[in-house]
Amino acid sequence: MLTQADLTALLLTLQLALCTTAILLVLGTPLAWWLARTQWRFKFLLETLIAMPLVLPPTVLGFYLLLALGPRGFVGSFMQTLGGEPLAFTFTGLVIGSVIYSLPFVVQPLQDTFHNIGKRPLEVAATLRAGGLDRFLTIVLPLAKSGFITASMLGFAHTLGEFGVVLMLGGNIPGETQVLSIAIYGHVESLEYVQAHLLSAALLILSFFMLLTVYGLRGRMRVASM
Amino acid sequence: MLTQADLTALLLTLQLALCTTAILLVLGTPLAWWLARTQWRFKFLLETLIAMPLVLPPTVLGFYLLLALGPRGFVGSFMQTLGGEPLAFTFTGLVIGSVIYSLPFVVQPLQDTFHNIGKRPLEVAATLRAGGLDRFLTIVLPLAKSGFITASMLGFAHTLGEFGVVLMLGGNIPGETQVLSIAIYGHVESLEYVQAHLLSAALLILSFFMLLTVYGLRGRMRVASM
Amino acid sequence: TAHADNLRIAVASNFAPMLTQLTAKFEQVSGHTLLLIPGATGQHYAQIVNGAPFDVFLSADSERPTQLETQGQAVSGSRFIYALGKLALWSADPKLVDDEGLILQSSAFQHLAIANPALAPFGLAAQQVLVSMSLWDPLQTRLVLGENITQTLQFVQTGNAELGFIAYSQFLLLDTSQKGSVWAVPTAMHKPIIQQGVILKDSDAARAFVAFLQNDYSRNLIQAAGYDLP
Amino acid sequence: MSTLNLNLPIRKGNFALNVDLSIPLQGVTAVFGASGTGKTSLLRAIAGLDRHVGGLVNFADQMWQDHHNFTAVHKRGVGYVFQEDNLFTHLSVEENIQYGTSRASNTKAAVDHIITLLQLQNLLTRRPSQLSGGERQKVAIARALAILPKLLLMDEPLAALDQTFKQDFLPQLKALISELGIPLLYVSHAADEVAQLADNLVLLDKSGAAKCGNIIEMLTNPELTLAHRQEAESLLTATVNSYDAHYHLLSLQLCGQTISVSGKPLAPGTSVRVRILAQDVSITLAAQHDTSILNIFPVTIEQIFPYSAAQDTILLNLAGSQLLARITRKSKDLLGLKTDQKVFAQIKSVALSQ
Amino acid sequence: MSTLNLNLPIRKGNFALNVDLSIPLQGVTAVFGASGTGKTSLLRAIAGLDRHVGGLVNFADQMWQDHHNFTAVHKRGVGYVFQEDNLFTHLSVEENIQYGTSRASNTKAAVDHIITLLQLQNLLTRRPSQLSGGERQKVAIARALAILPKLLLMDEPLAALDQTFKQDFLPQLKALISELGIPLLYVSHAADEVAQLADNLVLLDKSGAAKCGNIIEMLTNPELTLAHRQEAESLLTATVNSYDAHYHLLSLQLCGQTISVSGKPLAPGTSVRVRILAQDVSITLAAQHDTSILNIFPVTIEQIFPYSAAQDTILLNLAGSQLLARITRKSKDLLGLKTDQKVFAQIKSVALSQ
Ligand SMILES: Nc1ncnc2c1ncn2[C@@H]1O[C@H](COP(=O)(O)OP(=O)(O)OP(=O)(O)O)[C@@H](O)[C@H]1O
Ligand SMILES: Nc1ncnc2c1ncn2[C@@H]1O[C@H](COP(=O)(O)OP(=O)(O)OP(=O)(O)O)[C@@H](O)[C@H]1O
Ligand SMILES: [Mg+2]
Ligand SMILES: [Mg+2]
Repeated sequence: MLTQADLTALLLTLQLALCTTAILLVLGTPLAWWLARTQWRFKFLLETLIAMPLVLPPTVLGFYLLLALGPRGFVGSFMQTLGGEPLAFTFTGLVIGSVIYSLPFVVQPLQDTFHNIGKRPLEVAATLRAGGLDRFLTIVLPLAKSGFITASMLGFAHTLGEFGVVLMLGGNIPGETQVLSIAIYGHVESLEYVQAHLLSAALLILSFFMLLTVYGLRGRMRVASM
Repeated sequence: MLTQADLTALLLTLQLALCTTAILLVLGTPLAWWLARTQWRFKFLLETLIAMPLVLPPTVLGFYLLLALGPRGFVGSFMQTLGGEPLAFTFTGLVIGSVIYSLPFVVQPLQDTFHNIGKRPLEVAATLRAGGLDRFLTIVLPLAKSGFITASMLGFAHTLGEFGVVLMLGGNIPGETQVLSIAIYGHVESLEYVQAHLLSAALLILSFFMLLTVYGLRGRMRVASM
Repeated sequence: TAHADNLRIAVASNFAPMLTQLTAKFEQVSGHTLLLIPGATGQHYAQIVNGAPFDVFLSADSERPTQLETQGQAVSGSRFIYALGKLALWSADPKLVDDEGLILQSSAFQHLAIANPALAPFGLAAQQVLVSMSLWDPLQTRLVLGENITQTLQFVQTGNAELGFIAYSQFLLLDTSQKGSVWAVPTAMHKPIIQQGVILKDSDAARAFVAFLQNDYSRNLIQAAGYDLP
Repeated sequence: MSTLNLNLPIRKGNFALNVDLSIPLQGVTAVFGASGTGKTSLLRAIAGLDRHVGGLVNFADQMWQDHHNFTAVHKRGVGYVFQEDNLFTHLSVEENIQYGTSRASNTKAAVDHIITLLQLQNLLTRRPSQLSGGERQKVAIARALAILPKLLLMDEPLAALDQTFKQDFLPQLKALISELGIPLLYVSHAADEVAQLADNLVLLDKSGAAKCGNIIEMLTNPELTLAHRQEAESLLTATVNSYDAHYHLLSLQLCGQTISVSGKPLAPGTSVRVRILAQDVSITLAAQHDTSILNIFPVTIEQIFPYSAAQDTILLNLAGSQLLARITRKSKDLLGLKTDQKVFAQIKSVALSQ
Repeated sequence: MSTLNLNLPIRKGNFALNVDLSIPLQGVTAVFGASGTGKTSLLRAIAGLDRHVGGLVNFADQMWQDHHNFTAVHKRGVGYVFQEDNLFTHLSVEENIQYGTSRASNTKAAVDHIITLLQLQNLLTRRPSQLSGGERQKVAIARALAILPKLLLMDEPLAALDQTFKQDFLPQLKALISELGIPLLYVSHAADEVAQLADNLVLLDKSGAAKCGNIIEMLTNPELTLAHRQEAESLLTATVNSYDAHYHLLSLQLCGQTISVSGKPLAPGTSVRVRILAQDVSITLAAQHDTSILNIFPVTIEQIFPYSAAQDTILLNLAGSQLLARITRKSKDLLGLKTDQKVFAQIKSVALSQ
């Protein structure tokens, strides 16, 4: 059966995935919106930058993040001069790493969706006295629903399965940074296959029902809006 | 400087990423199209299944794939009764693993884009005598351009940085399955940081210019179509 | 004076199962608790250099503890050997591997799994064995490399490689039904696989743990688990 | 003459329209009906864009839909101008037009002619987003025409276009499709367009019924809504007497009288249609021959039916043709008009309809 | 009276339109012009949807746009009915209407009245995709009206609607906005809508110029394109004499003569507008008093200008008002018409315009 440590890891993973997805949506939405609307000549540079973390192997990315966030890294030392703690080996550090790693999975689908909405619905809303934020909340968000679902799903699932960055940056500390993926990896590494299968199955079943709910809801919404 | 082995790995990586992306587009396009159009009640089940590989840590997924593709696994034994070779430790095996792993990154954005195109352009094309495939090629593909770019980018970049699955399934055979991500990882693990930085930089610069080109082109196309 | 401490031990993956066995005893006798953090040695090293909150580091090699010590990241003089690795050539097939490793000269296999010599000391040792048998070059095309010794084992376990060099300690952990055939490689055929430990953060508890690892109780168990000791 | 036979039980939500029609595949058939009566739905069903279970669509000798078969849209060879959102946004005007022509066997010259007809020469490189609403409609019309369809379906194609363009374009459209032999089903709310173009009329009403017939007969039929509109009108057939090239006037022979209208030269003997609004017809008891500019015809009252609180519509028989008059109830009472009474119709204004 | 002052250099690609107008903010101002002359562009600039550098937009005493400021669309308080794609596809009809009203201070009762006016009661729960083209337009109109805008902009709002609905709706629209005091800028191609609704007219022509003025004066001004259309027309002011409740007839006093038209009851002394098409006016040299049903007025010819190869337009002065007549060149020559000549105008048909 699942050990206490496994359960802790499961909880921590859900926490991490939820936090990361939430932050990704909060950061990614305005970013994607801006990218979808701006006429800025050099926006492709920014788009490229956002996609870069994808290209590096996660452990390697984790390594560089470790360098940056560690006490001698420029972010870490900056944090310390501010009187804060270095971020490596903390939950916060993991969240930062996951956010950077999964950003393109959220920004790209959102940007596409925003682009596809076109200008007309926003123009109409403006003539109906909706201000910028109001338009965004009442028109863009609902019209971009399926983009948001895709973005959240990709972001969430990717963080669930996220591994390399977390392993490197988190240090596999049970209860603090040991997430499920690392726990499963650990079981496989220590040849505890039964445990590994069990935990994988738990993760899969959990995600399965979660995804099922989301897709099921989306399906019903789409039918309703036909 | 970069060694011969590193260059070989770089080449192999590009090959793998290109092959995988190509296959993903070939498989993912009809799948996403079908998912975007079907009224099938249980399509959300299929959508969920496609998203599942995301959830498992890549090494664990790699482990299960290794089990499945091995001579005692059901895919492997099936291949052998057909007279084929086992797939583990081969380039083909890597491609299969990467395809499974990256499928959701391609299918989801495509499905959203297809959904957003709506029925009207297809109806118009049908009245202009375009048959089903013709419509798809001349209307859906160009209109879904930005979705295709997103899907290819995510698929390609993700395969470039892909690591766990490849590591497990590939056996790190130089020239055949040793890709760049593993080489970089190797350098990091063996404390050859200079080599690791060099190789990462090479990968990053390469990808940077590739992504830059793609996004730059997309930007120009969008401006042209305004 | 002794109050209960919580020790974080970064341990090489291959030794983690062994250490798990020892943990209960240590916690019982010392009153301290242990938190095991298994992982690849290179990764642990990078993390320690960047401030990982580990107390003791049990490395899979001797290089990295030495480097940490010279860089001042470890308590100087605390380095010690906690085990010497033993290599085994193993196949899941009960008839494949003979007592002298002659199978390696045959063409009865397609894939020979070893750990990546660049990453894992067991891989380096395996390379040295093959070199000494003059098989390193001829076997190049049939070699598959695992990231670490466990992956190497999994290649063989899943049947994707017919045989492979693994740690003897791992072989002992296998179910009887899986034991297949094995050749315990004579240690003379390769340079010793020295696994060193070092204290990163000095404390009574850390010193107690290091002492515990080197006492007779532990040494017996370690040897029984398939390691040599100096 | 071949026909388009329809038997369609159209259902959309609560909306139900039962179509059982035989539409002549010659000339222009206008589809007329208030908003929401199912005009678009009918066109979509004919094109094969909607499939209504149990429907039958038979085009000339081709069965497009029955209980077993359903010919796909692109195999029906119809041309369709949608009510809205016609253009491919990713293609230029020229590419939009070429999209159709490259799949049809039309000549470059004919396509160029259509482009000129719709005054699109200067817009060819534009994107749809760079066009005005009317310009977009023109592109859609050109594109549908250019594929030389077997049947052309147009859903309010001129709704966003100005009167001047319409007057110029409609006769040319009519000439073009009759030259090419393309039957046209034309949805419009504009009575003047319909009167000018149509040979036949499909009339949809709010009760969910559809009727089809010759436009001349349907316009004056008191059973139908057409004669009850404000712009109730009649179409009469006249014959060209002569053409006055100096004053550009056509002299027409209409039910024994000569009237003159301005227009393009036509050969004597050509039969033309004139359009007469009911409100331009008044009734007198005796012929007043002293007013030279008026056209006064002896007629018989066939039927009197109310139009509004103040007005009635009178259906008149003019030498076998039907003519509508709209007069105030007061005049009717003053004149004591009754069915079968012989009176005189004064036609105040006549317009050439084709 | 407050005005909307515009000074807009509108540029889109090669298209250029220079607007320098002062539009009265009272009643209805029609925006009239051929397709592609910039009507939509003008409305967009006023609403603040497009920003043209160097433009000035001054609404009553609010500076909406000058060199320094640009008031955002949602702060201008305009209502806008777009030419196409008006509705939020993710909201039902009711939610579409509520989207605006929830941000404005309108009462439930007033909104219900507007919904009834546009006959949307049965459609409230539908999605836009479940509506016909005309129904979608009606929803957009209702939604824009329901926010009680400070200025209402409508871009061909009735293009997809049938004549019957229009005739019913237009007077009610006019009454409603005059009751609420909302100035309306109304783009339309339909001359009858414009004549019925508008007090003022903004005229755009293909040369890229814009003119604004009183509709009565502009309709008959030979310098403008309006008098050169086929449906050239005049509006004249008449006064109500009396109402015949039995026959539902209004007796009007028009330039010294009594004419009667059917219509709703109006108090004696009320001033009304009648619409007279140029082609319904003919000219005689002497008054023919024996034809009782004709309205014959003494007039002076102010100007004669050609309409087509066959016809001329004559601008007449009828007791100080302008009246257009369209006659064949042949008649003109036969009658020997000249400027300043005193003749008689026979008006064959008159329609009440408001
Ligand atoms: N999906 C739907 N569900 C329910 N009712 C629908 C649906 N689609 C259309 N309708 C209704 O069907 C009727 C016919 O629609 P259609 O579009 O054919 O009308 P139309 O004659 O073309 O009208 P218009 O002149 O306004 O374009 C309308 O009353 C409309 O409300
Ligand atoms: N982005 C653009 N680039 C170039 N020309 C444009 C662009 N947008 C509009 N135009 C041109 O500007 C002119 C005015 O367009 P607008 O939409 O204002 O016309 P409109 O009077 O509303 O016409 P309609 O009655 O057809 O709707 C048109 O000739 C159109 O072709
Ligand atoms: Mg319609
Ligand atoms: Mg327009």
